Amino acid sequence: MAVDLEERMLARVQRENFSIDEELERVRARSRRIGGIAMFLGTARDRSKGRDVSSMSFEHYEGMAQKKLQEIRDRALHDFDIIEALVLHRFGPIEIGENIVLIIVGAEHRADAFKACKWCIDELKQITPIWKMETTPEGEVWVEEHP
Amino acid sequence: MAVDLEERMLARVQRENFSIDEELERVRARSRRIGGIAMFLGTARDRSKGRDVSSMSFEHYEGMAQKKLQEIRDRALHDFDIIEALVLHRFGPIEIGENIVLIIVGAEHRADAFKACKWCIDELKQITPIWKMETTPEGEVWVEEHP
Amino acid sequence: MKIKLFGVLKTMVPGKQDLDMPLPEGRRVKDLVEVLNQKYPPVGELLLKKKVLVSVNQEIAHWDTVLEDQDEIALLPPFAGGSCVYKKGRIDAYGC
Amino acid sequence: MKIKLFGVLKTMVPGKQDLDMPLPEGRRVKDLVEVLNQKYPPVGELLLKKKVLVSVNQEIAHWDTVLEDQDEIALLPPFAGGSCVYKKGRIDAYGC
Repeated sequence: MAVDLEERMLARVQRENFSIDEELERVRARSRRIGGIAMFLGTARDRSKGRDVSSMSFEHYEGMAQKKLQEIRDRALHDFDIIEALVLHRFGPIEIGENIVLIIVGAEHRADAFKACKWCIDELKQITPIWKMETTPEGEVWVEEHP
Repeated sequence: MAVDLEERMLARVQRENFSIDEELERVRARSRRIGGIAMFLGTARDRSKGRDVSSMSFEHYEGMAQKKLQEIRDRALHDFDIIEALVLHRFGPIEIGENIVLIIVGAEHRADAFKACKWCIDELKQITPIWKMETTPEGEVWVEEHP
Repeated sequence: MKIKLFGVLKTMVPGKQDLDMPLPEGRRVKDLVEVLNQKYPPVGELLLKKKVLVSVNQEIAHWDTVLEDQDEIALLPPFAGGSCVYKKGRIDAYGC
Repeated sequence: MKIKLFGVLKTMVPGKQDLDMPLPEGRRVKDLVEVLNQKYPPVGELLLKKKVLVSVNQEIAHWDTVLEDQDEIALLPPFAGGSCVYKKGRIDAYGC
């Protein structure tokens, strides 16, 4: 199945930080019928399971990670009454406060946008092969979030 | 009750368009403990109740509108397990595709952020004295959205 | 007293601007509504049908809210968001 | 065949890098797990406890999935997000 370049930008991993305004523009550019956009942005917290965290790093399974993000976008577009969706996760070292993951869902009406956005991030956390290493006072630890 | 300048920026109306990245920065700057940020952005659709819409304009009740937005932010901060919230609505003429309203909610965990964000926009639509005039092929009409 | 008009209401009065009138006898919201209904029947009809609410000092008022000369009065047609105040009776406006 | 390791797993094998080994006799995932359990007991234990899953060609595999020489194999510890595959049994990995 051929996936064009713009579609590939709508479900991707990348090392660099991203601008929410720029990512939003990709979604909005797809239709003037969009009236409600729900977004989720995951950021790097300075505490995790009661420990201080000074920095973190994400490792991903190249290929499978992208495939899972694409699957999530495809299923969201199919299962919800929405117009466009974007799913983006960073990898590599990330400083406290920085962006980690972004979901953007555009729909005609807000209820659908919210439902799909929440589903995307829940699904992403469950099925995407990405691992997090936190640097804490006790050293580097590979951690799993509370689901 | 004195409200400092930064707090006033977190619940406001304005004529100008806004950057989501800049508004996000106001919320993130308040705490490094934020791990999940849910956002809602309302944009101007080119269709409404089966009619084409070529542009729109919002009128607000100066003073009462700001008061209601401040109330919404205060109640969200009080009633949900969140860290910060921003509530922003534009007034004046707005072109199709442009931003109208923005809610940003930062929390430690995403479920709380989503709940509060959805509550804020639902509440805003219900209690904020703002009116919308759409320009359609049949002329200018004051409209009320589906709730 | 000044009465602010918003949205569609401004198109419904001569001059298309805010109203200025003396404090009505009885000094309650219901007395103001009666005066408005006599002078501007289309506006009065919306008020009586509760399609338009009265706010006093930036809070939704009731039929029996007492008015003072310095109060900030406004007539509020349904908000852009599809206001529950009209649809769900959440705010007990006019005892409804 | 190459076996990719992720997250904490790389710290659990000598050389801290991906593994390379012949296709196991029997050619099924369970045969691979048995070989891994002999050569790298800490990794084997996580596999047997289903804390670590095996993927074949980028899909989660089952005990009985048949392996080919050209398959892309990976061992996947729990994902950062708190993967349901381990917690809610949503993916029927290893027949669990």
